[in-house]
Amino acid sequence: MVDVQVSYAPTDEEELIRDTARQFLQDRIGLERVRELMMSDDGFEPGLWKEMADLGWLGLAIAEEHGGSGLGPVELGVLLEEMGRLLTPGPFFASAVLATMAIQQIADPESQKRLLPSLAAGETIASLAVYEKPRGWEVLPAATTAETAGDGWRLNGRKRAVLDGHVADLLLVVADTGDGVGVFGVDASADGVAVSQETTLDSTRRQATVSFSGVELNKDDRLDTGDVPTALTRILRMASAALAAEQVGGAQACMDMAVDYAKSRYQFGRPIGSYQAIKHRCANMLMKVEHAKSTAYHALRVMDDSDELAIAAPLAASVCSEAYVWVAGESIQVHGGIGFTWEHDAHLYLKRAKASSLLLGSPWHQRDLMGLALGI
Amino acid sequence: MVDVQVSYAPTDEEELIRDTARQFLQDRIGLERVRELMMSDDGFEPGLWKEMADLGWLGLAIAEEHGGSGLGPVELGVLLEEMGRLLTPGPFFASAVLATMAIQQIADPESQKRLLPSLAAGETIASLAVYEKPRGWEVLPAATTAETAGDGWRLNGRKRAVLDGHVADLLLVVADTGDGVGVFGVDASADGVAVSQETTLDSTRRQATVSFSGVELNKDDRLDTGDVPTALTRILRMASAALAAEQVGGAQACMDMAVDYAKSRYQFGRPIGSYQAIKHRCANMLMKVEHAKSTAYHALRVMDDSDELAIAAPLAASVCSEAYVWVAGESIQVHGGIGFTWEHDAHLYLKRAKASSLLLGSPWHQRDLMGLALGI
Amino acid sequence: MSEDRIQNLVSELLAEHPPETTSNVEFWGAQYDKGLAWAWHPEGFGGLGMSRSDQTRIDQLLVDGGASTENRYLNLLGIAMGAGVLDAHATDEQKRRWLRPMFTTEEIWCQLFSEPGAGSDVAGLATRAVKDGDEWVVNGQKVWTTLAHIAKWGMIVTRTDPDAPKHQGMTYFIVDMEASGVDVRPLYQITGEAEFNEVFFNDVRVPDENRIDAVGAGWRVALTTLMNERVAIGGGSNPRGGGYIGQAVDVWKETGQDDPVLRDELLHLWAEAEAARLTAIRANQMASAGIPGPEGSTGKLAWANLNKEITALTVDLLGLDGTLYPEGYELSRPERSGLHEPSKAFLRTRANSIEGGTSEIMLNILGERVLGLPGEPRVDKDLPWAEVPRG
Amino acid sequence: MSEDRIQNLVSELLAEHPPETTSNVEFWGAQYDKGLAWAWHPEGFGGLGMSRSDQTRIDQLLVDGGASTENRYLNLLGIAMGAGVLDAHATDEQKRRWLRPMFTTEEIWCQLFSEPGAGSDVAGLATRAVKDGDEWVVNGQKVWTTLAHIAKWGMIVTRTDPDAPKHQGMTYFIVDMEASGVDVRPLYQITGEAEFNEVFFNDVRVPDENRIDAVGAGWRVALTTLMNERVAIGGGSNPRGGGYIGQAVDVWKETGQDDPVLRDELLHLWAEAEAARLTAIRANQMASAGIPGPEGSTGKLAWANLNKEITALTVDLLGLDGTLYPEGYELSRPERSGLHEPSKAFLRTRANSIEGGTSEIMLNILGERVLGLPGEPRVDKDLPWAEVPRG
Repeated sequence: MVDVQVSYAPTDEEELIRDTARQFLQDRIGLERVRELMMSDDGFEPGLWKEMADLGWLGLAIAEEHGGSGLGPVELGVLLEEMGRLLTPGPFFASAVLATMAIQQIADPESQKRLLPSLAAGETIASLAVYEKPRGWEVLPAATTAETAGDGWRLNGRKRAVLDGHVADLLLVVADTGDGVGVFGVDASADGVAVSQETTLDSTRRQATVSFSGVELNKDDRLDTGDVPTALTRILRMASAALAAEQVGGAQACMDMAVDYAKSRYQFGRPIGSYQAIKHRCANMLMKVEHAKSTAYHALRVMDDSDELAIAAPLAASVCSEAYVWVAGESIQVHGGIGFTWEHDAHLYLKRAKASSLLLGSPWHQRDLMGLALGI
Repeated sequence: MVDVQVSYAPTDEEELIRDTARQFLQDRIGLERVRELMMSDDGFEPGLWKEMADLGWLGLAIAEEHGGSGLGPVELGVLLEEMGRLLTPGPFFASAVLATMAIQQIADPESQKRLLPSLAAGETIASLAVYEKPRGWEVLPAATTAETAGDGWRLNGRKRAVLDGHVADLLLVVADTGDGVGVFGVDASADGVAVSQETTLDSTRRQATVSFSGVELNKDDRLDTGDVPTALTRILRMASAALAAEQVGGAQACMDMAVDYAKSRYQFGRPIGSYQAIKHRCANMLMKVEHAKSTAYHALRVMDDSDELAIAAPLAASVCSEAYVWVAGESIQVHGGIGFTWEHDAHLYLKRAKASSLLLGSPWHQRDLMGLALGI
Repeated sequence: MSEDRIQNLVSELLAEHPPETTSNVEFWGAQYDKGLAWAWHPEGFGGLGMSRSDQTRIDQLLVDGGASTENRYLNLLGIAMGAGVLDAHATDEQKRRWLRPMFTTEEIWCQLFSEPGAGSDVAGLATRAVKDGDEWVVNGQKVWTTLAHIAKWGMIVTRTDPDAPKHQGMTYFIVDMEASGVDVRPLYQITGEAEFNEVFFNDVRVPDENRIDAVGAGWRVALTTLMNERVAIGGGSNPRGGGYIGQAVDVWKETGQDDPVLRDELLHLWAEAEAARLTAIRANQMASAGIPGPEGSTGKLAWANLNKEITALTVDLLGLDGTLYPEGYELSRPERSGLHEPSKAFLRTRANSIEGGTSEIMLNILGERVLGLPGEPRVDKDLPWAEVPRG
Repeated sequence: MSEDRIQNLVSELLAEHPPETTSNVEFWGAQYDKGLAWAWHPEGFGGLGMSRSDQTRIDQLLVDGGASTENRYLNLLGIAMGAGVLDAHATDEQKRRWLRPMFTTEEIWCQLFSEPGAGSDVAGLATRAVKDGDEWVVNGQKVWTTLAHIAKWGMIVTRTDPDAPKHQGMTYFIVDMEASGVDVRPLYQITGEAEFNEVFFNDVRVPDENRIDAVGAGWRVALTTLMNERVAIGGGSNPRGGGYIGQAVDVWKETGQDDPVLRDELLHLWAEAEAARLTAIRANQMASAGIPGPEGSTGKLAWANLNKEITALTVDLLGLDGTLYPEGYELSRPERSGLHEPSKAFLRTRANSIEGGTSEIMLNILGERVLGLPGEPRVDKDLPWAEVPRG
């Protein structure tokens, strides 16, 4: 089996991005503010979105010719790790990661030129509408249909788990054209588009169910070029790797929280961190977090090697998902009663962890994909 | 789902059997002696076998009319639990449990009358020859064939994992007759029977591979009556429940060993049992052992209720197998370096535990059977 | 005590106060007066000096006779724990004052032990009570108090001598939850629901006649309370396939799944749950047969782990739908309910390994009390409470 | 130090002592004399005052030049640990006496630390050394000693002052394993093989000139030894899919299985193993980049768990055949080997969480040294060693 060698030591630029991001997020959207947004109707703050655009975050991984910063997945991962650390709410992952990757991977040059700049500028919020079934993460075949109507298309169907679909302007819809599968850019405000927000386990990342009944589309609303199924597989792998970075940040935050508490909380005249039951649990957290980091960092660094990504992405997804869920749960246990209260932040991470582990494919689903890539 | 109610509190008779067995085994075949037999060629001591016969153990579950004590599976379980506690070697499980159950469940009255008394008396050692494949525990269809020859049969084939087959006088062979499956009593010394002992992970319970080439059998060497496949399923369930009792005894011994060591072994000026890492591990051993007991005791008490046994037997097999393997392994860890030496007894239990967990169906195989019975 | 006498007394009660035409409160009052409330209590205090098992028979007969025994749930902490405390430690005056309205549910009881700084280490509690004339002045905060918002009386342990070693300087009172200075606030949990309260005490005056047992005897009384609690919790023995494992199986079947990996996980947990269930049944049988054993001590620990794993798997079985939270989060007081729907159950059960004794404490207890393993070196035992490090 | 100089020195060595026509021992001697053995040692002691990384380059050049560096394995404990100890603590006479024959493998070294009563608590060791004229008389027992049966020299830590606190009363010696009174016996393991020895010392006389560092400085010297050990063990980084996970995958494929439950378990372990492997690689990269981090500290713990789980699954994959033990048990000395066959590997790896630091100790180290969590109360620290409870 080939052994893909990459460098994991962070560059100065990555460190700079990390420090800036951590500082900005902490000041601008700390957990206090996250709680407010969490309880709000749409969990979205336009002002913050604008600032992210100005910081160049929304176009971080978009080519400069399309108004982005032209940076890569590694830098994007740093940003996501910091956002995961503070549970940053809003459609960043949906629009600046998932939808942006989708357009970059699947859309023809014309469409990219048309769409990417407004995504980078934060003028358009996009989301990928690809899932239809309540369980299982296979995205094809699509039951949603796009039939030719005049020189355009007519769209019918229903998509679920559309991330932050309730605030999306542009929906990237995967549909069966009768002659293969296509991807269509749909204006969320168009006639026949009905967006209903769902209540989610993780209130810091919303979802919508979107139905399309006879939505009229122009010819050039069809965005795809090339082999769509292959591109979709690739997009979901890339997104899984990106999500893994976010999960790493969350897991790290849970561990830090637990370790700090274990040092300061006394019972029976001793810090609880001096008891092996707590100490060893924290040590295992450390091991899982470090393992998770290794898989996420690796996946982000092999995004351009599709053979390696086919292994590295599901590897990172399964390892980071399980690590985050475990660390978040054990962190509550270390905190004891207080960790179980609404006022404490521990549960916010558990909810994010559990929901994230089922978003793009459960750990066992990802392992199955990994096995296929490994020939096991 | 029906809730089968049985009584678990031991009767005075069971307690008596337990005390007698523990005393006899400790005095007569303690671990010192077990080690000698373990390293011997056939791991079998005829003298001990004779004594077990005299104690009525070999016929414990055989009807009095056939020279047995006419006791039931519960009493048999008590005996097996005590044997498991001391890793008693020899063909007791193979002959007095598995083969005896097989004859009782599958053989016609005539054959039972002919065979059971000599098993009860210890004059005949029998073993069930049913497995053919290196993995998977399905016993049918059988590749071994019995074709009619004159008014008798001619047997051809190969069986593996024949427990203590190297000391068996009588082999109970499952074979395809061309007209359904039959069970044949084969004299191990007959022409065409080749018995070769295998080296086993657990030296205290041996196995043989037995091949049959043109073995001539009389008409009445065919023992079965009624529905053989159903009977075989039932026999293996009963045997699994019995093995579970033996596993419980072994797990209990490992836990006792670990707890005693944790009290007497000092490091850093404290008994290691005062450290939570060790204390909590021992507490978890306790929980697993108690859970294992509950499933084994339940299965032994519902042997006559085939619907309940279909759930209770694989339940006990999977729970007791996993509990024993886990406790035996953790016991070694609690003992540290010494637990890993040949001179210490801890490893003897680990080997018995691991081998037993794969003998009549691995935990996941048993869970699969349980699921089928549960409609899951 | 003879079957007949119990039979007669119950028939009498049912005849004199036909359940269908008698209010529950009135019936429970009459039941108390007849000594059929806590049969093992002395006469005049809701009992007849019978045995605890007699009471089980009485309750059965009452249920058969159409009477309600719901008071045992409505006033659980009072009837299951408070009564035991009063029976063991209170004066006759105190018993007369409190037992009857407790049994009739006219006065609901709650328990005030845990504090923000005293969780597993309850004996480290800091709520102070200072003698002032023939009253005590209580200041401090208690947490995880169920029913406090509807309770009339609270069983509270306080620190009366900070200079004594932690286990010695405590005193136990029955505090009027309606007294001025008592502030009860809902304590919202991970689910957004408030099953519990936090209770603040600001210069709350408690008459000395509400003191239970001697000054400084608080820990002994507290242990009686906790003992009765363990009895109350016990091993909730569902029928086979009941509880959350049953819910998981239902979800598996309703969603018509066939993933063999998830099936094995489900069966694995089903097996573990059934093993724990059989263990609880076996433990009860051994206990009633008078055969002491460790079977009974593992239930709390086992079910905490199992409930957490089972509900987590159930959410996984829902797949993509497992990311949803149908009920939504609203800060509210829950109405008493059975099983939660899967995603709420997943969240709620995270507390099972914390509430009523953390799993770490349960493991210590199993290791030390059941297996006889040595305790850890204690740095707080003989120090004056005030000098125990608290970070 | 400049590439050129290293290049030149190595070329010189290879020219003067062509590997193909020179015995290994002779070559290694010449390598030592040239200062190319431990480049960071001072001149005259096998080094040239260069850096450790220089040595890595030297070894690479030697291998390219066809020379053998196998001595580093044949005399691992000497060259990896003993040399570091001598470099840090020994007198020049001692270095001159021991370093060269160590490097040439003419004298094999072993390490004598663990004792039956001192496992995780090495500093609790009881082997006594008593001064007698200018000799020391050693009595006691050491265990888990690799190579002792072929070693000439042993690094031994002894108790010289039982009345001092445990960490203070120790002294470190180099003991002649061929001296009278030294009794080396094979220590057979769970597999029936003896990779280790137990060594008994009965009135063994050790000249004071074999003492390393000051009397009572034994623990400090021992720590140097263990530090070098950690470096030596490190994170054995197999290629992807190598080691026991590779064996498990091979068994899966060779046996042509398709059970989805076992497949997921295999993939689960494959993922965990790959995560640990990537972590080791990342740790090495961060270390060479001079970025300190915790990545490097988890390897021993992770691989102990993984090897145990992977080999257990591999036996399960064999199914009924997993109950067999093809090699059979015979008490024997193993020949150095790579991977064991599955069932032996299952047994052998049980020790991975015990040898070289138990997993419990590793977890303590991660918790305390890496995460900064507080230690436990110590009952043995300041007591005279003789008074420390040992049960």
